[in-house]
Amino acid sequence: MIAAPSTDSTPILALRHLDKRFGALHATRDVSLDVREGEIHALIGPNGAGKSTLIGQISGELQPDAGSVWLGGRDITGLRAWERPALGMARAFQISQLYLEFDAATNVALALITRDGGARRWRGAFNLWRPLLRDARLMQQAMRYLDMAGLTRPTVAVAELSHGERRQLEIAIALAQDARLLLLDEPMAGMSADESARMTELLDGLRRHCSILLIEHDMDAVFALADRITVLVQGAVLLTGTVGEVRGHPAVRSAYLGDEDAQN
Amino acid sequence: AEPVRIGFVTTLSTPAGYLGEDSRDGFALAVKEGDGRLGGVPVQLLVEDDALQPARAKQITDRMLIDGVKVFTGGLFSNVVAAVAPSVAKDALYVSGNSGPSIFAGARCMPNYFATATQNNTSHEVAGRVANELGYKRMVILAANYQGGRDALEGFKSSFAGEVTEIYTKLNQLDYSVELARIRSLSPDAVYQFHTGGSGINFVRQYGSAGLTQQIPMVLTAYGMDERMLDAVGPLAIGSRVISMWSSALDVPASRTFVERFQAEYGRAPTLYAAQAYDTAHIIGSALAATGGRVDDLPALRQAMREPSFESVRGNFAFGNNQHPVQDWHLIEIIDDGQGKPVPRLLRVAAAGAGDAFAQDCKL
Amino acid sequence: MLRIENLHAGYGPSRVLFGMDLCVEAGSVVSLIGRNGMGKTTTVMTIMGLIRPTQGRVYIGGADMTGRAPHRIAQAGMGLVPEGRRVFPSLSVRENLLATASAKRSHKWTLDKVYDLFPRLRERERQSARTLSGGEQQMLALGRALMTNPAMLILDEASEGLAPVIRTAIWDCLVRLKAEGETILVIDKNLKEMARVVDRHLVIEKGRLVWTGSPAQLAAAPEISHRYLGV
Amino acid sequence: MLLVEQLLNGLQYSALLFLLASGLTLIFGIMGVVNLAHGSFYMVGAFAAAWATMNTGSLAFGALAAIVAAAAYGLVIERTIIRRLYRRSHLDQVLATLAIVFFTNELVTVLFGRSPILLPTPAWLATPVEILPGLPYPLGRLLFIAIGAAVAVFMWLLINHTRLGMLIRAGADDHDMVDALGVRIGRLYTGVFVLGCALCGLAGLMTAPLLAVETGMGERVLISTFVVIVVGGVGSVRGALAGALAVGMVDSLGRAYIPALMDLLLPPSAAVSVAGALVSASIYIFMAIVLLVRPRGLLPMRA
Amino acid sequence: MSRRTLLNLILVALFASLPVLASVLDAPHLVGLATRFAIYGIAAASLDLVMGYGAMHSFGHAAFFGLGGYVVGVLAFHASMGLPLLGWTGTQAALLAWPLALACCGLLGLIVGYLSLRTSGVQFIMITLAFGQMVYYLLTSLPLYGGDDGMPLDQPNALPGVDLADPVQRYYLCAGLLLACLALWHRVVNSRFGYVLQGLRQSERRSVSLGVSALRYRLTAFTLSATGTGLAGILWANHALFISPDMASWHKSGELMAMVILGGVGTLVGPVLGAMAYLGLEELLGRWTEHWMLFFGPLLLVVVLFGRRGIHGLLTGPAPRRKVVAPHDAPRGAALKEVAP
Ligand SMILES: Nc1ncnc2c1ncn2[C@@H]1O[C@H](COP(=O)(O)OP(=O)(O)OP(=O)(O)O)[C@@H](O)[C@H]1O
Ligand SMILES: Nc1ncnc2c1ncn2[C@@H]1O[C@H](COP(=O)(O)OP(=O)(O)OP(=O)(O)O)[C@@H](O)[C@H]1O
Ligand SMILES: [Mg+2]
Ligand SMILES: [Mg+2]
Repeated sequence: MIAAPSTDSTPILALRHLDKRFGALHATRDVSLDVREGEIHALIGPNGAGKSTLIGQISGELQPDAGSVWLGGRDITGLRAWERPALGMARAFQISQLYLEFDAATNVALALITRDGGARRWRGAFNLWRPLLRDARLMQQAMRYLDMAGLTRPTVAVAELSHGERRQLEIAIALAQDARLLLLDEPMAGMSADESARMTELLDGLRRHCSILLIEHDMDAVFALADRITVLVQGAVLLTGTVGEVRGHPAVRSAYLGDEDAQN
Repeated sequence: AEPVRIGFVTTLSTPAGYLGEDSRDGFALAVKEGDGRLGGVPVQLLVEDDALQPARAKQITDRMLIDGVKVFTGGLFSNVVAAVAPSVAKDALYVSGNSGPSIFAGARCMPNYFATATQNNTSHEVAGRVANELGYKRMVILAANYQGGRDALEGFKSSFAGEVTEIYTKLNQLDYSVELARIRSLSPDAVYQFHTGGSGINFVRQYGSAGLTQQIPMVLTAYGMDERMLDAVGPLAIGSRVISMWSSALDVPASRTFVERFQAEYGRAPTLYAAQAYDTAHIIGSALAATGGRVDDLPALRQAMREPSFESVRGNFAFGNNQHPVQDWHLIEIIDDGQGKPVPRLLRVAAAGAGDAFAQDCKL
Repeated sequence: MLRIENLHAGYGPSRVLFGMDLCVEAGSVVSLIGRNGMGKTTTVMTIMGLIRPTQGRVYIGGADMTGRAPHRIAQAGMGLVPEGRRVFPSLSVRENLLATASAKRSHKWTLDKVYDLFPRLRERERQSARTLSGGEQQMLALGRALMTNPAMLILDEASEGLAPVIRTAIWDCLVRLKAEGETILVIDKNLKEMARVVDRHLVIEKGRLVWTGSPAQLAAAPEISHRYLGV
Repeated sequence: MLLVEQLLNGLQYSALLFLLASGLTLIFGIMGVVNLAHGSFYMVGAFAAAWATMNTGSLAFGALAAIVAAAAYGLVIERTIIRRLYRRSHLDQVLATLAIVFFTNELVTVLFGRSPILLPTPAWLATPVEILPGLPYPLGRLLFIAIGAAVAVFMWLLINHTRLGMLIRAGADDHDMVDALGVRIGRLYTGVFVLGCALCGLAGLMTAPLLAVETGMGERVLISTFVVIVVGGVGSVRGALAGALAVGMVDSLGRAYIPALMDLLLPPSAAVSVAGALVSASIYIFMAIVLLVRPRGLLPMRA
Repeated sequence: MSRRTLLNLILVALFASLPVLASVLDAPHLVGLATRFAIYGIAAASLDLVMGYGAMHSFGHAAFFGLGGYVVGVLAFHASMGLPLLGWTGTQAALLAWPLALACCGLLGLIVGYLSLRTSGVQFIMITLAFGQMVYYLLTSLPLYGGDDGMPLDQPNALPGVDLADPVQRYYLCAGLLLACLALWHRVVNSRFGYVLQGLRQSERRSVSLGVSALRYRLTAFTLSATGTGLAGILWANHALFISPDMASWHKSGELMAMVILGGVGTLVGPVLGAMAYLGLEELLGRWTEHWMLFFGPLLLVVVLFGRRGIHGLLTGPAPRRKVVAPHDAPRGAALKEVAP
């Protein structure tokens, strides 16, 4: 079998030879990559390259056909999706997954009480007696994360929030899980220019607290934030390198960037 | 004087509704003839629908009990009667006008409980004997697999001498081709089957359209082939043999007048259920007459009930010690009336003065 | 082509548009820009008849279409690429494109033309839209709208989640459409890229139109973009 | 020989189930309306057939009446009630259609009385044909199987190979978007619903010679029809067909063999009642097993 | 004071004063009717716990109703007949029989729930129906206990301090338990657990990514609900003094479901109103005309079509925060569309 990745500077997240097929389609081909402690690692690639599929396998929503996923030096390939957040990974979805009938604050509050999977049983989420909403401390905490993400209307039902506002909430929830590893699938998508700018600052600030695996098509953001970039094409890693290396790489330009960065 | 209220809780909705309708009308007819009186005592009918739900039936009767109703009847199906009778019979009179579940016929028989139609097993025991007399040696017997159905086949076997193959069908089964195929392959001397209402219609129709009627004669009881079912089955029913204690073909004055009046009143031929209810009304009537309508005096009322004096549409009628009927049973054949419409024809008396086997266990 | 006057609309109790005005001349490309939650999508939904306005009028090609059923408005030539994709998950890519395709009008767009624009979709032809990647869904939504061969396209954040190359392809495509005389209303956050295509920007703030002018004018007026777009 | 006939019987019961299920596949499986009133349209069809045949003496008229009546009633119901339910939760649909069941049953009772009524059927339907040497089989039942098959093919083509089919499915996914893309989905749905009801009418007609025409005949078949669809896989015609076959066979074989088995295993006293329970529960047990192994049914719409 | 609280107060007052009313109006049978309101209220509210808050639309809840009744009934039967049941001669004592019955229902709920929760949506409805039917047919195959016909009980259980044979005392017991049930369920759905449960209903994917194990929460709720429904069954057996398989038939399940929807899914109090309306109408119309269904149906329709959230919705007006179908989220086709609490 695959040996545990070398532990001198254990990467927070390590993928080893991941492989995933959907019928005829080979969506992930022998992907290996490391996300180091405190780094922002961008994952870019054409549409349908397999980025979300990769996230899916990291978060356990999809089972890889081969290969392994390591979190903080522990092999979590076999764990089920709901067991993984407890080990310190949080995720923001590309297509918002929110509790539409609750207001933003409640959405975040749920993320707070289920930290480490609500494992602390009766003090945590699995408590049939303790009311959720009449918990001032909890709610204040929730508010903090909301305005971190820049959402100004905490008490409006999510169903009534605009697309962009939902994207912000999506981030707020991920932050509230206060995980060691954030999996962000296109956090900027649907945010207006100024919001994207704020988000860029926010993520920049998070560096110290946690590591981030960032999928984003907004190159300004990516180039501004990423310590390293991995380019995925047709399910396989094209290259992993610094901003400079990736920018200059002809294959990347043709396959992905087009003349985009020529403009700025 | 304040009319005697009679709680008539029967099944009016659901597919079985037509049974309730007929017994209600049969009973009402009797009341009508005595213009509002039974046995000279003014009565008031409180008709309600139990939707064939024991619980519902019980709710309604309990309500009526609280309101002080003393005489109850109308319950058609044994599960309904089983639910209602015990609580009613504590301090009121329950007259079961159609079914006679075995629990109340034997050791657990109750003083204030009467069955005026028959004890459930009797008709099937009679059918068994008839089958013997008709000289059948090998028979296939079928019934839906529920309490009533199982009792039916037990009853039949208890008196049938030949060998039988039992086939149980599903309650409310739709398609009988599997059973029919089995029957054809066994090719017995005759078939005995007990399916009521819709299932009965389905069975006979499919039996007929599978062309079995000509090859293998069918024996059944009137409960499996009442007049309505006859209409709904049509020509396919012709040739089957029916056991019943009453039929429109019966040559009894009371019966003939009853049939005419019913026909005139409601514009349709009465079923066995109407006839039973009609008799029940008269039995209650005779008791009311004897007690002058003082229904609060239960013991007296009950005594009067035990020896009813009335013109039964079934000819001779009496109660056994367990307050279930002792009466004649008839063998009827379904024949073509000339226009291809099936009509009953009386063949002969199948059993004279037949009571039921449970009577001996009853200490009344 | 499209004109709305003093439009008031919202969702049940919550009001969103307060007298929104907007006008798109035939053959022009106009953008609707503003911060999150200012009412861009609501405007679009109201134009399409998916939300009933409480006040105001919607004219399409001169005809008053206020409060008409969505399909009438679509038949009047409006082609919508909705926010958040909203492809039909249980249909295959091909079916998504064909189901609502319209043979009416010049019939410029065909399956093949769309496939040429997005080769991805051809590869995924038989796959159910549910399992498409975000970007692929976005392409599908665009292709679906094109297949109705509309006289006017409405794109609500149509470039969201698309790789730069594809985005460029789409903008090129819009340029081409414009050249062919198509009318387009586009909602997008990416001013830089839009500048290539649009004739006029319309800036919306709290359900009202607050500024309008050419990209050049907008570039020349930083205080505007700062005030209403926060950049 | 008996086996062959039994298989044919199983097949024919399956055909019956499929006829009943076909309409529901459209309305429930594809349009996504939990329509408990489905049986009612079936009942309306049967009664109409019986009534017309009685009064005109021609089965042809009866057939026409069955389909027209069911469709017409469907049209009325859709216009007045169902169309308000497409966007509602399944639960609202359950209660509303349940109400329709109550109402329709009682209405039929008031119109036709409570007694089951006769649908006179021409003798030729019962004439046995020799499908195999020494195995006569009533023509009617063969016809039945044939029509079942025909309907299956028709439905399959309609749903999977026509633009109409696509639109119906799209409408179930996102009503508004279909509308906003220029298709008058409302009218389309009315049409489909009515078609579904017409199929019920057909089923009512086909079954009338074999089954009692009585109030409440709808509910008797309703549940098994839903079982068929769910076992087969909601929303696919192939599923409905597979479901019908599977359920039909399980039921038939269950009735044929479970009692014998029980006699071997249990004391006679218990055997009969236990067998009875098992036979009756067989299709439910089967459904449970299927769903446990394949939560979305045998042949779900799309993997 | 909001219309909600007002409504609740009125209800409590009504239930409290009913026997008095009955005697004033000289309509003693009202007490019986009200007892049924209370009993079915308990069942309906318990069902709402899973339907309204967990989107688990169980079509087999009658099974628990039936089981509850049968356990106490069978124990009583053996006690009175004096024939031992697995070496134990049954019991009439409520304090013994009821907890046992509740335990049985809870256990059955645990098993049925565990198996059924592999599915969701329509499939969940049908698989619960399947298990319900299995229980039903099991009960019909017990000749000793009357098979299909069921059996009468000769007296209610013995409960210290309360004479269950006395209608009024029995009524107050049921009403009290109903109140207790409502209070408990209310507490539960507003607890942290309750919100996670509701969250699961709105977006399972999000919940899982928060580290929530869907099964654990749903199963817990299902088991609670089953136990509550079982309690109703127990009370019913003691009220009607009669148990029969059709306590567990799918018609009964449907009836319970109808009550919940009629009253207002996800409102707890609503289902109680639903039960009252359903039974009340049935009784009223039933006495008025034998064609009562002809009017019952349309009445139900009116409530569904014009009340957004059942009777409760009609009475309390639009809920504080109503769900608006956002242009952003397309309604799911085959999957059950959820109803907001
Ligand atoms: N369940 C599935 N069945 C079949 N194909 C799938 C499935 N899920 C994803 N795919 C295909 O796998 C490929 C990778 O999808 P994925 O969502 O990972 O792309 P992506 O890199 O996230 O693209 P985007 O940037 O557009 O989100 C796509 O072509 C998609 O169509
Ligand atoms: N379904 C809804 N119900 C109630 N209010 C809503 C709904 N959808 C949007 N809103 C509200 O309407 C306002 C405008 O929303 P809209 O989606 O039009 O904004 P937008 O300009 O499109 O923002 P974005 O750029 O984020 O898409 C927002 O404040 C939002 O809260
Ligand atoms: Mg993606
Ligand atoms: Mg928007």
